[in-house]
Amino acid sequence: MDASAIIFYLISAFILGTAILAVTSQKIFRSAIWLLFSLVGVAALYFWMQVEFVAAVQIIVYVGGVVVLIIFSIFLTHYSGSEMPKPPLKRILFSLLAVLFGFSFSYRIIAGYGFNAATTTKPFNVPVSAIGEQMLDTKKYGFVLPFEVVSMLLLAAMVGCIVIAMRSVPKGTSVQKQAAPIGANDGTNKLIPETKDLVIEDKS
Amino acid sequence: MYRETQIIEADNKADGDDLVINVGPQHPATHGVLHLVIRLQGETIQKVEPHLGYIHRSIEKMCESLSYRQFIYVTSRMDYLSAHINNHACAMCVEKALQLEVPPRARVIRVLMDELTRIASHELWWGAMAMDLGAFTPFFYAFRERETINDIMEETCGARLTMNYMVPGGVMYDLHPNFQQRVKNFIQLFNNKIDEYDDLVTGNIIFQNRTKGVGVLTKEDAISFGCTGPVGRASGVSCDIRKLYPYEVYDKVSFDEIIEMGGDSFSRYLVRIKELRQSIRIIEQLIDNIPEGDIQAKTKAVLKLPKGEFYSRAETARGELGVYIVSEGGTTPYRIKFRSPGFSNLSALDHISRGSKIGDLMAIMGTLDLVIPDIDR
Amino acid sequence: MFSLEHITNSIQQWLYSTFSPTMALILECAIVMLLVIGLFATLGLVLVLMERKVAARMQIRLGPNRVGPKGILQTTADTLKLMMKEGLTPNGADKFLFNLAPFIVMIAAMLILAPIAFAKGFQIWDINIGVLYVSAVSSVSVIGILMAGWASNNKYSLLGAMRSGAQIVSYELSAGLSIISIVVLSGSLQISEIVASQQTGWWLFRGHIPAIISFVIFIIAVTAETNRAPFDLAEAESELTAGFHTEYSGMKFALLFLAEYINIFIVCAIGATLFLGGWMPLHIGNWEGFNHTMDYVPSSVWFMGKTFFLIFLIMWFRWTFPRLRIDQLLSLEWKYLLPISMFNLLLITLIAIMGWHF
Amino acid sequence: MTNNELKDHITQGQPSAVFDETGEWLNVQVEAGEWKAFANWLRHDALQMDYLFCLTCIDWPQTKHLMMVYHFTSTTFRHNVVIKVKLDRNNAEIETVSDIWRTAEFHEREVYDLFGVRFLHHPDLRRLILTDDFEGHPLKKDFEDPVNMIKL
Repeated sequence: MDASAIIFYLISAFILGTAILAVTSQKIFRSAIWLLFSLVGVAALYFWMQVEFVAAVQIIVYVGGVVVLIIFSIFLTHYSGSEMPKPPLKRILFSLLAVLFGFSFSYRIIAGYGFNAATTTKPFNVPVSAIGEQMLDTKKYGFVLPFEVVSMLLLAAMVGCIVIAMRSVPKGTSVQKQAAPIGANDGTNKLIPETKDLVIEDKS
Repeated sequence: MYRETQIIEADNKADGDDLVINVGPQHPATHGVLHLVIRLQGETIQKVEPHLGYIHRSIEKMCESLSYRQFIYVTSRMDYLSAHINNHACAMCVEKALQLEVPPRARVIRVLMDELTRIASHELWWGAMAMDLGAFTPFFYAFRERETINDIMEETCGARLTMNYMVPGGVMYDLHPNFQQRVKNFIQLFNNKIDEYDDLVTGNIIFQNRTKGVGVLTKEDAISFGCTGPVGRASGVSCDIRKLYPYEVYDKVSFDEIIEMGGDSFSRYLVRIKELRQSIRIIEQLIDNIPEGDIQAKTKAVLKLPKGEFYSRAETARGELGVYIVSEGGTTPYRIKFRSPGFSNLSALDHISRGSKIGDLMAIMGTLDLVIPDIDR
Repeated sequence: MFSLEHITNSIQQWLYSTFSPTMALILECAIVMLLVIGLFATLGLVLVLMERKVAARMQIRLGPNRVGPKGILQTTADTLKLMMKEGLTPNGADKFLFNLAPFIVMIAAMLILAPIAFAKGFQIWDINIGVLYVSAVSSVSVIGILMAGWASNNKYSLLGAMRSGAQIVSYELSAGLSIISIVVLSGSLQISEIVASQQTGWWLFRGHIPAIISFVIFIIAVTAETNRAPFDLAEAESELTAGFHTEYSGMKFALLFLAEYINIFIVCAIGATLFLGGWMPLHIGNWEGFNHTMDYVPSSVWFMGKTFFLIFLIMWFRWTFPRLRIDQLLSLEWKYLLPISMFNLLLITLIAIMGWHF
Repeated sequence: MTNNELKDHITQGQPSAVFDETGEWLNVQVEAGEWKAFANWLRHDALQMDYLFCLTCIDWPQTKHLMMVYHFTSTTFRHNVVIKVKLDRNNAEIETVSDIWRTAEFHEREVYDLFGVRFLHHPDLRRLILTDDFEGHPLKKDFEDPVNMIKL
């Protein structure tokens, strides 16, 4: 086993270990952080394979984008700090079954693929400009259609985000007006029993 | 006796989405020990609740056991940035009760000192407010000029912050021989410096965006909340005691009462900056016209006020300071009430900061110009 | 032209002739690590001192002047103090994440240093996607800040982290777009090629007004990305006491603090590389004599000079401007900078296609 | 407006008012029960007393009463008037005016804190300056606190 292989196994162990931690962690924020490490590990694997462009995109999209969004949404929940209850046995059982099924499925596919013997030379060498041209190519193996479809999807997601975020302020009412006027706020006067009925004019 | 700081947690009544934050008692923007409990929805303020009393010394109670000469010195510690004017208001109240005639020289000296104090106080406010908004450099610019005033004060009064210079019937010492020349030098220097301030802060687009339309206090609210001083005048309320109820020689000098109609933080800023020029104007008129003569009226060693109630008002850098003395005819006051401007100005804080962002709260607090000992007393 | 290239080459040759290839690689890695850590320490000390001196000059005071001649040992003393201090962890904090966060921020800062060309032939890793790598890895540091803010179990920290997250994620867009505009002009992502493409003149001058616009946008965006005033909302000491690092002390605070300065250095180095030609001397068209004279100045001096000029610019902002509000900050990005830089990118593409640049 | 004119006006609004002209300004004393209606009248009727510039209390242990003192100015007519309301010292209660002059909200909390006067229908009557568990009301004449107080 040479140094390269050792690095490969180390990275793989890191990815798998953090992935398992991500699904078994009791705290939701920690799960997100373990997921982050797992995704960074995948990027490291790409670097190991010398496909730097994919690695950089992996970091930009997953680490800088997806995980940050996940963390943001965790911030907005109430129970981000508290421990989640342990899942019931039935759920653990079914998830184990699902893992087993997934593992055997992918194992079968991988085992069925005839791998070539590893070579010492770089397997492929793609300049970044070629990737760019392929991405916007309309000819055979051109990716312009999927590229545009994905951007439309992202646009729709952005519009959806804005709509959800806008809902908190109802149309036509400013926040200033929503604030309660003095004399009508939530501090009820506990010290004095209500002896007399006195109408306090609420001018605002 | 040490009491642990009360940290306010979200109560059950609150909406679950609200975030309750304790700003203070130790916080960079409160300039002292003010404790604000703010309820946030995201970054938007739902409610601001001041918790006072961290430096409450019960000055009013203390004064009840001090003689009419002594109690004036305690008041320097209320609004320590307008110490002269606090002392002045108290001295005026005692003089009103005793019907003392203050010599003309003392009157002019008092007004000069008041205006210098006002400039020094506004300087400190200007630097501190800019720092609240994240600009550090103005703080040093402001202190550069404020030091000059403090030096002038030190030469004449012997102190730099709590001067204790005003006594019933006049002032304590005569002016230092250098006083006139140094004040003239200062005025000459300072006129250019105000332009520099405008360049550095007033014209800055970020500063204007941060303050315009922030914390709007309408004229009706300003009156209802009892906001005075630059805060009230920025909302269009004419409340300058120097104009409305002139004392000493304020009716003999010409100066303008600065009134802005905006009511927002920027108006409050503008009022103070323009007041700096008016104070300079007053000093310019008086500095060459200090009459000769006594600096104190003849008074007895132990002052005894007649039975009755006396009220005097003075315009401090923060607004209207009222001194209300109830006398039973003895050598000590029966009851003293200080109507401090900061207390009333603070009470409007909750009203004007609702619905704005946390950053705005700092702009609002900065332009309300709170001095905490003035509020807690 | 003086360069460090032959020094590095001779060291490499010596290593490979003396040791086995694996051993030589490991030794090279060790040397690079030592150099990077040394560079970090020096940069931190120099930048902190520079910030304090620049601030002092702008605020009509002297700044540190007691420790060492003209106070140059002040930051060393401060570092020693920070190392001696107890690293407190608050009671309710998530201890693991709390202690991890400064390291994530620091590691991210260290990783970005790899593709930067400090001088001619003096580059740790000339990766073919240089600038893409930089913008990718720089997005990791926001995770560290979010982690620090959340794990502190402090509401100020949480608000600071939220602000910082929103800010960095949005300003990354315009920073990225202005980087891309230079990529479009030079036709490569590789740092060495971008520098080489500025042999005849810096992109700031060669790319007409659109290049200047993207330079300005770049400076604004990276000021925001590094959480510097007037965009220092994540720390905003008058609002959030210290934002995401309120609860940090001792060496952990020092790491966050150091990472901030390293990040400033990195973004300014990137800015200098992209717009001001990196280590490339100032060359003007056909002025042979002038160009030749400029070549005598060592390339590392050129690089450091440009970088420190940009750092000074960013410090100048900090000590002049008040802080923006969070909604103003975001609307500046989304309503002004982003549309402008998108349109500007189109213009630059047009220039690049038509070959209008000098 | 002179004191006599003010007196005429106030007699129309509050026939039972007692006047005292020894001080600088006109002093008017009203009963605690009539105070709220009178306050409303002061603010909204002819006198337009819109600026409550001082609100305080005085303790008179000899006659066993607390005296609420309100200083008013009208920002339109610039006349001043002082209103006094006598309260029972052992059971001091008065209607709040914080809904008429909003500055009264803080001032009344201060008076509640330091004198123990309870303001009925005050929106948020809690101690303002002293801690919530503080015993006693410091500005009362018989207040003794051997721990916190410094004798001068």
